Amino acid sequence: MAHRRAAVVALTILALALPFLFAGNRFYAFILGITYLYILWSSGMNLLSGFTGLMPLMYAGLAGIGAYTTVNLVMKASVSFWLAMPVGALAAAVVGVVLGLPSLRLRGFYFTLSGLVIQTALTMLFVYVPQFTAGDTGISQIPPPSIPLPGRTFPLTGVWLEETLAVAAVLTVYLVRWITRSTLGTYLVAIREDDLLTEALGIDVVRNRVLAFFISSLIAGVGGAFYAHYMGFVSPRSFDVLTSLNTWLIVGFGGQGTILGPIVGTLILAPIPYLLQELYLYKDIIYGGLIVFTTIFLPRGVYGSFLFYRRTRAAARAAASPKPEVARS
Amino acid sequence: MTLEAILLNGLAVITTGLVVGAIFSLVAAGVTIMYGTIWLPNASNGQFFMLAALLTWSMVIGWGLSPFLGAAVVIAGAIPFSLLLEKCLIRPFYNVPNRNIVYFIMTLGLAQIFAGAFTGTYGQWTDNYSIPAAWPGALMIGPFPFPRTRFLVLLVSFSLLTGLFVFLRLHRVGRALRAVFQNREAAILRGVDVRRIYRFSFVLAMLVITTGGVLFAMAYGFDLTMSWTMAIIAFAIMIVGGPGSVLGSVVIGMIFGFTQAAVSLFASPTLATFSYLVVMLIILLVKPSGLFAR
Amino acid sequence: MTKLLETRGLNKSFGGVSALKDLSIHQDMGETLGMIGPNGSGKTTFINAVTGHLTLDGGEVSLEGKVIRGKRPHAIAQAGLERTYQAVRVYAQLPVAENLRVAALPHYRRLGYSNPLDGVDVLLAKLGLKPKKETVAGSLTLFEQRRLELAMRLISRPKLIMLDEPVGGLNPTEIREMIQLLKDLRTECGLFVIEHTMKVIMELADRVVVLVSGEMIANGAPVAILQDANVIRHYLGSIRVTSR
Amino acid sequence: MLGYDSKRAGSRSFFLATIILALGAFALLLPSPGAPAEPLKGEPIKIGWIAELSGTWSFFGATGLTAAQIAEEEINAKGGILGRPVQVIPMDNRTDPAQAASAARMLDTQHKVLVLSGPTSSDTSLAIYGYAEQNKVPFVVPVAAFPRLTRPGTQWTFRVEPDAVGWGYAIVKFIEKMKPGASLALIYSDFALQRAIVAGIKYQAERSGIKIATDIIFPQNATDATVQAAQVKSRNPDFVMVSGGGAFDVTITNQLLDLGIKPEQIIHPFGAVKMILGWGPRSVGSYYGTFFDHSLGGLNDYAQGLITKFTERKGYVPAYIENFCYATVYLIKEAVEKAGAADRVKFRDAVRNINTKEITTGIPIIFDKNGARKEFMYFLQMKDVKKDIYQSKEAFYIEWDPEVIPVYQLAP
Repeated sequence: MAHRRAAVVALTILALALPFLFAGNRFYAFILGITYLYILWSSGMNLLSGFTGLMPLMYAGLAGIGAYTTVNLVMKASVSFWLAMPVGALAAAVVGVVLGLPSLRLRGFYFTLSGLVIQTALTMLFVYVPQFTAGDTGISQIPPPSIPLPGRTFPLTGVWLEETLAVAAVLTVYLVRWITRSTLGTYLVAIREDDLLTEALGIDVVRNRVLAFFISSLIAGVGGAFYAHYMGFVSPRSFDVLTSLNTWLIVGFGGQGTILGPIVGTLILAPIPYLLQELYLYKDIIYGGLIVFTTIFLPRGVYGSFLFYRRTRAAARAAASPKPEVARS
Repeated sequence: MTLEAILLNGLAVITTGLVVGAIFSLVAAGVTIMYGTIWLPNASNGQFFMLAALLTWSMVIGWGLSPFLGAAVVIAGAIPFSLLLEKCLIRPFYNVPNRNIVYFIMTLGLAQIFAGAFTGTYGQWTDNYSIPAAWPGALMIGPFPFPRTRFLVLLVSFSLLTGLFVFLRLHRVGRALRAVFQNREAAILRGVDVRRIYRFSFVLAMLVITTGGVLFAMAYGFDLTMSWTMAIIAFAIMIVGGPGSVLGSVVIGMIFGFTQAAVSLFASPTLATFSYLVVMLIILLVKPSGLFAR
Repeated sequence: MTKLLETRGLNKSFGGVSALKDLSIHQDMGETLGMIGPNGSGKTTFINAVTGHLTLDGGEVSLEGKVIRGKRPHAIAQAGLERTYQAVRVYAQLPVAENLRVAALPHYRRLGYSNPLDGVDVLLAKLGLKPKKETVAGSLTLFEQRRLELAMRLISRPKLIMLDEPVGGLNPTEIREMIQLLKDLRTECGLFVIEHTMKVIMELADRVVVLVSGEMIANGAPVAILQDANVIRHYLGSIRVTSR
Repeated sequence: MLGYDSKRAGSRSFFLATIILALGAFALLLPSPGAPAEPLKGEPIKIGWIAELSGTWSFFGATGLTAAQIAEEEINAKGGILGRPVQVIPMDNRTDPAQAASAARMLDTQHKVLVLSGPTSSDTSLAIYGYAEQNKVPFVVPVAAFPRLTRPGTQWTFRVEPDAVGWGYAIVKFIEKMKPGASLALIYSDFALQRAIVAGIKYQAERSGIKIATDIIFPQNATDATVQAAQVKSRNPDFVMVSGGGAFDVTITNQLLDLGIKPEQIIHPFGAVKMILGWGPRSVGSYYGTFFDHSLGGLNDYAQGLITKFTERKGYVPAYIENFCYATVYLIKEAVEKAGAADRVKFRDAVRNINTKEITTGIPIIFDKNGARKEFMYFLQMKDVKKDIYQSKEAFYIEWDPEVIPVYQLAP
């Protein structure tokens, strides 16, 4: 599929170029930055909710752990962001794995529910350990990351910060894409479809689930770290259940279990709160309406429905012609 | 502490435990009925609770109705409202596989819509809502003055819970409802019209939740943060008590009420709130079906 | 000589009710073992227990002399003991080829293949699923799904497949085909068959074990079993000997 | 995504209809944002007004914005600032600090505002504070009392409202005056603001010989306070400092009264108009701290104008929150005129060196090197409460220097 590869390359280049195209207007550049953050987050969550069939409602909490760990290391221990961020991500990943363990016992909805509980607990935790989080007043004046060059350090401000986010987002999408095409990806889908059968076929369900949680939480943590140092501010409210739901909605709206789905979802949903500033009284209603609308009309999400439509058409053709061609997602 | 002081604190704990517990139990009962029969985990229960409370407030403060009349109007209004909801949003998914997740997400969306509507309307008018005592004055229990209104709330909620109990145990429809709790397929085989039961139990549950909201508005001052708190508490009680078990929701609701009341005598209330979540998580892991699950 | 499968004193009880009472069964190399018994006599429990889907209260299980008891299901499957389910189980959302790819992935390296889908076409051809290769499994007929299920096991070259009612829900013609198919398989790997349809047992099994409420009440050649008074009293009396 | 085919979800058009209807219904309920003033000629001087316009505490944002817009209209009616119109650009922060931070960025980068203002709560203010200090945007905080907003080293932020630790100081001074050596019970919700107030109270209590009878803290979103009220009662203190989060404040108050605590014993650290109305007739006789109240004596024309105009629009009288928002806009006006140009640095310096009087109350406005204001506080006693109006009487007034107590150590 040559044209496909070409499209992927083109998209990548565009994604990396956009920050410079938007450099003129800091406002749109900022929205772009947020969009990259959510592409990163939603792709990470998609690995669980889409490909593994588990809806991790504690996702924002994990991002929070990544963020707070990084911020504390940078601001208190004055560690370089580039060393602190991996530590934060790792912390998030470990916690994510631990909090993911219920999924080995709890099926489907009960796991979702436990996620809700865990998320609430984490948010409370952030509020009530002020020595790390400054409580509900939050941590402000978080410095932007900087690159240590020989002689001097080059602070990533303005366009360079967005560019960093762009790179991070692109890498994440590629990572997720690579995983879903790897053996692990196949296993995750198999587990989602029928975990008993998968186990009976000789595939270690527990190991693969844990792996999925690890990677997904890692991404959450990375996103959290970038979020903190991009916004320059974090508070427990930045990582509450609504953030989890936002991220999930983006994935669901775009199309779970597809690579492009979360990206499409982000491009449509992430900028809304910023572009609809004047409609502040209606934002929540519009937002909630979108959720209801999605569940009712687009159970597969925007891009997902498109793929579904294409696949069913292909299947119809397959039924007709002896040499069928199957659309792959 | 003097004997009187001890008596005072003791009575305070008991009455508070009862009132708070009763209201928690009511809402949780509504949520648990919904989940038990329809398999609908209503994430917007807190908002419905809120809606009831706010409307009662409007009736009394805005329209100057007597609290009792206002309450009656709101509760009556809940019936057509819930019938409409059922028709538009709930019924279409009755045959959808793993509809509980679908419902969960949809009701989360619903919660957002209501939250937005509340802040856009009531949120512009005031930051705290409280209605004058429906039955002013207090009953003296020893040294402890127990406000009449809250005594009334206690009576109503308890009689409601008992009524709910008797209904589910004895009445024909109630039995059918419980049959659906226990085993949907079996119920169908025994010729129960499941869809009718679904609709009925949705309305019933909504009524219970609404009443909970109304009673809360009568007993306490409240604000818009209450909705999410209530939603989480109701879920917590349902999880611990066991989805579909009204008994469970009552028992656990009471326990929640009393811990919230008593803990501040011994530990920090903050600790208590946190401990709910932990307990809930453990229960989820050890016995996902809940303590009182049939 | 080492047995293909050997269980010693298996015990399993659910809340006091014992489903398996120290059950000792063995299956020789190249032998096809059948298991019959009334509903709830513990046949499926036996498979679940042996393949690690259930934790045993007591007893030993060994495959070709190697102890497999206590291993997790996936490990047992990789050791070469696979099972099918009473209700057919395939990845309904995925195409046939993908189903097989999933089934092959954990094993193909061990089998010295470079690509998980090596040899799939041959297999599909043998099972008459070739034209369906790209079809979504959910849209296959039950019989096709049963064969796909089988293919998903065979692709990992197991030592023994435990079949839980392989012809459940099939019509007489299909049953005949299925029996033929299984007969041909006997050369490739050991088969352990649970069935209510005596026809299948009679034609396939070299030996039959009769289970009643978790206990083995008879064990011998199919023909002998048919005459066994004990068996007739407990079981055969209750069912029609012909296929449904 | 949810594993079912939408077709099974019944008739689509019907749903669409219902949803649109539902949204429409809500839309009708919603009031539209306040109308902007008719513009003068010339590039307007922009004030970025980041407020709690939606979310949990949208009431405060809305009420504050109205007051600010009244000031905006008055100024523009009287020829604007330096002949240019002033424009208050409202920006919602959803009562969420993270949103506040990005709102600040939007106003800075998109609208190129001269100065940021508007937040009515400490955590949103702190979020904006971070942005303002980092990006060198002047930030005048109308209503947020957390000391950290003016911690030493602050360059670009100025706080018009006295800080919460100071309130604690003032409360103790007030009690000292009423009954030297009195005992005081503390009962409050676990929010940053309340913690700061209590820190101030405890610090000053030691020095003024006021005994802390008991110290009861509630988690956020608690529902009932009877037990804690009983605890307070059984310690029978002379005074009770009550400060719950949101409506819980009313609940605590009522339950204290239920248990026979006298209104005269109750002191609320601050009294926003709806809170006072919420406490209701039962609380007549109790005290509350404030910085402006319509029932204060000797109010000037600006104050009267604010009260009448505001009451016309909102149906209730303005209190200190509304006043601070109103006065802040005028303060900014004066500073710009002193600076002589809409330039951020010039403006910042002008505010630093400003020495003026609050437009409504005539109380001096002088900022110290950290941008903290010379502090003051009124204590009023409730005399009468009706449905939308109340009357109170001044009981105590005190002024003090921000660092008379170590506020920044007490509330880091």
